[in-house]
Amino acid sequence: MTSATQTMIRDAAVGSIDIEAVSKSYGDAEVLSEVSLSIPAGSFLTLLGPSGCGKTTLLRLIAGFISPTRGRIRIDGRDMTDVPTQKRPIGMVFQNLALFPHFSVAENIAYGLKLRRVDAASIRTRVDKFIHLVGLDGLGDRRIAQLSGGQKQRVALARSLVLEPSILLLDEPLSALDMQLRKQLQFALKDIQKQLRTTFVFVTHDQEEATMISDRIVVMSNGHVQQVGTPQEIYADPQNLFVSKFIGEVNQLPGRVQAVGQRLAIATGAGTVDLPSHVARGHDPAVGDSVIVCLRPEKISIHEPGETLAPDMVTAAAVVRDALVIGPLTRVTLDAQGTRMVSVRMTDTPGRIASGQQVQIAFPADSARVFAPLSADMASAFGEDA
Amino acid sequence: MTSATQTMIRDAAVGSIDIEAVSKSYGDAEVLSEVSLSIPAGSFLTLLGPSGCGKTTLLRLIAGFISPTRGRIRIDGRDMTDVPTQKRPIGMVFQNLALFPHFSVAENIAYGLKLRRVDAASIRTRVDKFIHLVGLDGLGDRRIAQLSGGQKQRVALARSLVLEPSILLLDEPLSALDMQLRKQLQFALKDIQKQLRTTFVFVTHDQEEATMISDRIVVMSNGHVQQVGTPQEIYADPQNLFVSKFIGEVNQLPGRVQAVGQRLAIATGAGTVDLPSHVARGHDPAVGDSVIVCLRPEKISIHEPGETLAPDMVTAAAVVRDALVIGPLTRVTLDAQGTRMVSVRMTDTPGRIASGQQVQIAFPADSARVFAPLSADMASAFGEDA
Amino acid sequence: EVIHATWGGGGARTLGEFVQKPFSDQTGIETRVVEVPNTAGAVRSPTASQYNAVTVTFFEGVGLSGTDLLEGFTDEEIPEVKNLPPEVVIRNEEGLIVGIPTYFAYYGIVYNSDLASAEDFKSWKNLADPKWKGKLAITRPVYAAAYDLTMLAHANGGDAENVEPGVETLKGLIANALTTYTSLAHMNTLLGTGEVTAVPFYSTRVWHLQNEGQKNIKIVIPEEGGLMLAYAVVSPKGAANREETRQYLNYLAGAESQVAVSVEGGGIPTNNTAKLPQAYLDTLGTTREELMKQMYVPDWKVVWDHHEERINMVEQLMSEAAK
Amino acid sequence: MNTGEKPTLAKGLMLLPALIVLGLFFISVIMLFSNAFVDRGGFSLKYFEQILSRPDYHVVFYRTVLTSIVVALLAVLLAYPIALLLWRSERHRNMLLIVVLVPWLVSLVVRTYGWIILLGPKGFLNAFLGWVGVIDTPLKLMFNDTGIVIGLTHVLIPFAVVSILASLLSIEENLEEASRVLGANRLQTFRTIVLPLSLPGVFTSLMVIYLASVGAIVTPLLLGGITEKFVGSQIYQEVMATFNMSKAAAWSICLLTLSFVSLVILKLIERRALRGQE
Amino acid sequence: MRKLTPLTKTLGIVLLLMLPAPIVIVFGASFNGSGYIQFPPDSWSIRWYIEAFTDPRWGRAVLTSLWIAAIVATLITAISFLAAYFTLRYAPRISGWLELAIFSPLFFPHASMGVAAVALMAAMGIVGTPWAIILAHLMVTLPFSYRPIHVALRSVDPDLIRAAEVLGASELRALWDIILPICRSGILTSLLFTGIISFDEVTVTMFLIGPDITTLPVQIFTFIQDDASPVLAAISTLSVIITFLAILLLERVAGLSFFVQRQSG
Ligand SMILES: Nc1ncnc2c1ncn2[C@@H]1O[C@H](COP(=O)(O)OP(=O)(O)OP(=O)(O)O)[C@@H](O)[C@H]1O
Ligand SMILES: Nc1ncnc2c1ncn2[C@@H]1O[C@H](COP(=O)(O)OP(=O)(O)OP(=O)(O)O)[C@@H](O)[C@H]1O
Ligand SMILES: [Mg+2]
Ligand SMILES: [Mg+2]
Repeated sequence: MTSATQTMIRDAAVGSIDIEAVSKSYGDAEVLSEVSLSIPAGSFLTLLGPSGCGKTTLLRLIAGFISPTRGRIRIDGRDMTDVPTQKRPIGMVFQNLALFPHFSVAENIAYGLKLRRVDAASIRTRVDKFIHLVGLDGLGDRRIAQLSGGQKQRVALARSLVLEPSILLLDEPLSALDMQLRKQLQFALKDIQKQLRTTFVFVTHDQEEATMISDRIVVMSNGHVQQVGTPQEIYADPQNLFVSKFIGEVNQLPGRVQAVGQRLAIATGAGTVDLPSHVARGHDPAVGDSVIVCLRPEKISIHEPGETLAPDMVTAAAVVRDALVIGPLTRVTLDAQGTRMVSVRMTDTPGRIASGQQVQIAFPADSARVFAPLSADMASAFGEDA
Repeated sequence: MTSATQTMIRDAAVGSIDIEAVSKSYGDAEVLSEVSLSIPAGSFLTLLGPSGCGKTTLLRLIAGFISPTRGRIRIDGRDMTDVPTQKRPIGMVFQNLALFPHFSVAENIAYGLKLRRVDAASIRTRVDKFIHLVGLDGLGDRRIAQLSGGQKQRVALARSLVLEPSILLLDEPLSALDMQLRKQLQFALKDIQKQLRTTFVFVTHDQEEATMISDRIVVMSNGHVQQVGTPQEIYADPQNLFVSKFIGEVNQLPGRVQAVGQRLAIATGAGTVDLPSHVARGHDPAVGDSVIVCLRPEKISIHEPGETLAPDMVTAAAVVRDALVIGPLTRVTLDAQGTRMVSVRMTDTPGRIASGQQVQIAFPADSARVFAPLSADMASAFGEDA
Repeated sequence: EVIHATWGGGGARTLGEFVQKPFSDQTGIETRVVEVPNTAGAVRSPTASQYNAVTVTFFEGVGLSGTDLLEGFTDEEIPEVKNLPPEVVIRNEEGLIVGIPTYFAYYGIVYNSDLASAEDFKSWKNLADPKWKGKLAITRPVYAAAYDLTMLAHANGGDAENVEPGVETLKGLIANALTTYTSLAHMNTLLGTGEVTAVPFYSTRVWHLQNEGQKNIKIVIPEEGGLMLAYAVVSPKGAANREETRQYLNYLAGAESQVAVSVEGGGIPTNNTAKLPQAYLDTLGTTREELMKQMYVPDWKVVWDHHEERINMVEQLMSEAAK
Repeated sequence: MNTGEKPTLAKGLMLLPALIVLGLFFISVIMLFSNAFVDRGGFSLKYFEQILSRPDYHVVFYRTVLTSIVVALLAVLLAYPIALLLWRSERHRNMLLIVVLVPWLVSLVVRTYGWIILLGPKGFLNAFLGWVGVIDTPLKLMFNDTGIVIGLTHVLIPFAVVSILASLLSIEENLEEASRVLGANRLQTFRTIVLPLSLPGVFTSLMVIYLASVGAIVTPLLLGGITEKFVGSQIYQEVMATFNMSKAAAWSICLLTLSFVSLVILKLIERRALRGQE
Repeated sequence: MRKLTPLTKTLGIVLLLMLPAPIVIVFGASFNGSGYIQFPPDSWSIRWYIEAFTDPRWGRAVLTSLWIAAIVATLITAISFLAAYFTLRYAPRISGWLELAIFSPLFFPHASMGVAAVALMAAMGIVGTPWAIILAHLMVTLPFSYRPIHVALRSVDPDLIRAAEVLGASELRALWDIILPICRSGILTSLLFTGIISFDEVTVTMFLIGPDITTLPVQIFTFIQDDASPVLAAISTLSVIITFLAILLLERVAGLSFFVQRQSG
């Protein structure tokens, strides 16, 4: 993956997408409901959500393979309703790549240029340039069947990019690859996107991938947009329990609200916790409500019993169950009065943690989040029975 | 996943496997070379390695689908050479599960018992017990096609476990699942293994999974065993560059040895580093040798330029390129005199890191490892051209 | 048990009902008809001995007599032979009887009376008249070489030995032919629908079609005569129950069975003592004696000996006609 | 399933029944072929010489091959739209497939008889066309090459439909969409993507239909005219009417040789056309 | 995008409807009142059906054809299953050769095949017995049976049988319990397809019949040598109906997808 030539860097104002209250139904089933989304030109946006939530459907709508039941889609401000696929300024990389098996690598990449009646010499130079860009030098004459998974991936990318679309749609392009290759290509994708300033709309259901690669993430579930934001925003400040659970690991303490006001008092299995009321998200808890208190594992620190902690820390007594070293991180499983909690810390952190050890756990009160429990249809995304 | 009944906890002395100098060739191609391995009864051993390294072949040898070209395999000390598959005390969970699609959940689990002519009443109780053990209560009458991926996984597990084999072979049982479910089942597997004290031989090519789940890991490559050890040992003290790169992320500084003795002086792109000579692994570096200095990202700390550091720290000037927050960890990419380095730290760590910032990086001298470069055939596992 | 193989269709049923049943009633010997698509083929097949008696065309019977495939009987064993015209009794080289002629049909010109009249076919030579272009049909080379060529040779003054005189007329017929017909059913259809006006064809077929209500299909015996086509019954060598078979063959040679079969199937008995019922003679419109006079009986042995080369010749004639 | 598992001898018995059936087939073929070199008890190449020396026999072979080529091309041409139709009607595909399969599996004699009724000078088709007023004199549709071509093509179309459909169905899901995104319209997509990728099915059909047509018996017998002889019908005649097994065997050998040569040529064309496709 | 242009669609439909045309004609002709086959019929009658049902020869031939078809279909399916399983699991390398051998009868002119078969069966002394017909039909149907079974087996996860073995099943037991039920549709396709072929086969069969045995198509063929009454059309119509019902049954129980799966790859 080497530097793109200057000519290919586009005006950053081209390639914006506006999705305005789009719904899509198949028969009675509504698979997208009132989705509104504004994608700035040149950004890397990822659609993230469990299987069947409508990610592919949204891409297909943008590509024009299907039309919205309601709502409209604009590209660079222009209504796309009556623009057929082949006239839209988009490229697409399919999950199964959809490379033409009867063409060579170079022929695949040249196909779109040929359709545009570019002259043979220009085709040759541009194809070569993109073969080089995606790091496939020397493989132009190979048949598709003779390529490895990662190489195919790059051909699919080059085939789309050579047309210099202002928008590139990518439908889980990495899901078929194994871990090593996937990591490698994630960086490559991001590099290329930065170089070319193309708008990337990327689909995945892998949250780690989404976090690594995107400027902004759209978390979807059941045809609804759950949250839009940068990876950090979504990780640090999820707007509901679905997002919280779907992105990263989380400790969940089911509880019942005991008092509301400036602060929330919530009775949980690990004792009553007292939190500033601004930690509630997506709902206004009332006394008696069932709620879930969520804590990211890294917010939970482990201390000697009796150690004095800052006043804004919520504490509880716990017993270490298990400490698992996973590379740089150590994952400590704890038992806080019958509730299982997980804490992570750098493996190098001083202080021995042993199975069975009595400890005090603590977390900053405002690092917790309080959500309403999941509705049944969302719970199913996590394989939970409602 | 609930507690197994007492009766199922086996004598920990049953279920050991000894692989004695086993080789396996297909025609001219040797896919396993002189593999020796001793697997204690009741342990959780993971075979980890890139695609095609021979993991499945080793499992098939243990299961008896194929026979070794040379060497022998013993189970509980008994030579297995002439024992057919169906007589070996093993169970197996296949990568694609291999559930019988025309049987219900209960029928799948009962099949092995039926073959053993267990009476119907006992079959019923034992099947129920294991349905409960893997947390599938109430789903006994479901067709396989009506199950989710994770549920299928559990049926496959129960089907093997109900026969109470002393050894369970698992060939990438989780690779088809998506991240969420995969994490969940990793813990479940480990729990069950602990409860039943069955010997688990688990295959994966996902190093994170291997680290999470195993007592011991066998790293394989090209039909050879590269290293055997606990996850921590393998992460912290890899014996060669292959293992180092394959497990976790690593910064590689190619260099040339300038001096040997009590300490090693190695000239790298980021300056000459001075290391205690015990950090060399797998070879004895001589002056002039090409070597690779490896550093785990979490060993690299970032400091203000000019900050005084402990004397055993190796330091270098660098510029921050990029800082990416991935959940609890922040991944900082740095440019140390033209060499790309990656450092990770907890996202909460105080001190702002901004793109373009001049910093001083440092690592403890004895946290580095010095290896010989990879041979060509191993490099290919990482998609590198030799 | 005596098993008699014959072609499928109506003939088989007639044989069972009007020959075998009375025979069995008289002698107590069980008999059965089986149908095969190709009777001569059955005799030549390695498994012929599963049949006691097989009906073949006279011509094929003659051909078979030169092989070692047929059981021979002496004149004493088949007393009825004395009543048969000697030229239609098939004998092998040793003079043993190997084929019993049962009844005969003849080859005449069959036409659709809506499209032509008997006047049109007074002579076999009329078939070569160009006015019939595309309106006639001809049988396949294998039969055309044996029947049509021989008959046309006779009509032009030749005979079985010297067929050359018939070749020109045959060429004319070929030139006029719309198609070769491959089965009797095929030809029936072509005649019935009027796609073909006339064709050298079998008398029994016409009688049959008329019985079915196709009154417009008629046969004419041209002035040069009709070709007598007797049906012979042979007994494959090695078949079981020789004595019962002998009795059965003798019965087939007798007048009683021949009359019965003829009346049902439109044929004429070969047995000289046969007395046909008047009603049947009326439908024929002639008498047996009258017919016998019009029949041309070639030396089938000679025809058989030249068969392969004449097939080749006819094939080539047909192929040339296409150019 | 390739796993390198080694079978025991007993397991090898599973293959035995199939080998017996195949073995018997090949033995019978050898028995037949050995006839070809025998005449009146001695070794002879008489019938091969006859085939080589008689121009009318050359015509038979030539006609058989030429007609079969026409039939194969025509069948594929007519089958393609049907295959496209079935490919696109996912919901009714099975029903439509029945319409294709039933005629295919119905006895050949029955089907060919249907054509005789349909095609004759007084047949339904001519009567209908005359009634509509399209024609004055009946078209000559039967008892000539036209009849054979119609009959054989009809008999063999279902095979082409099925194998072209198989090829179409194995075209990967998104290829057409990919082509559209890259800027191709419907026609371009068909020409550059769908058509080339369905060629394997087309070639399979060409091959099988050609072979079936070259070896046909019943259709040329029933629908051909006086001179429209096929190699198959000649063999049939030698077997069924003149009992000349030696000649039939010689003709069979020539027919097989011819089929084999044609097959090789077709394979070469296919290799060129499918360059790059697996 | 997933739709055809109306022109292509119409063309496809018209061509499709031509396929059953001759059969419809035969069907119509079977109700013809007069003595020869004709369409459209000049008068209507079911007398040919009455004749078909009252003449015992037809009934006998139908029964014979049916039971021979049943035996042939069962045997050849079992034979193909074992062979396909063995090659797929243990001898994938010979699978190409085996397929070539199995498909070679397809390239052999049928007339010659009948002659070849009769020579062999005669040498074995079984001409005229059902065994000769059955054996010949096995040769004729082998490719048609092997194909769907091979396709079905190939798509079965080979680990299923290993899973059964690890659970303690012998190989035969595993085949019976697991693989057979899973390949059901391929097996049914083979059963019905070969059954239909055997039921309709005439070219080879007519050389092998004997006094005690004849099949329906041979009976039809024999019949038309001598007779052209529309009883033939009636019988043909009945055999079309039998075929149609068999296909319908197949569609119900196994689907028809096996007809449209690629041979390889
Ligand atoms: N053509 C269609 N007809 C009916 N329902 C459809 C159709 N296409 C998709 N759906 C349904 O719409 C929903 C959303 O599908 P979509 O393919 O967009 O999901 P996705 O988020 O891409 O899932 P995945 O991660 O599994 O690819 C699913 O429930 C799916 O079953
Ligand atoms: N039956 C066979 N014949 C020939 N080579 C084989 C056979 N089975 C496996 N191999 C080869 O042996 C090597 C090891 O295969 P194996 O399946 O054990 O790899 P693996 O480590 O399980 O890989 P993966 O992670 O892709 O499953 C591969 O190179 C493979 O191609
Ligand atoms: Mg999708
Ligand atoms: Mg494997």
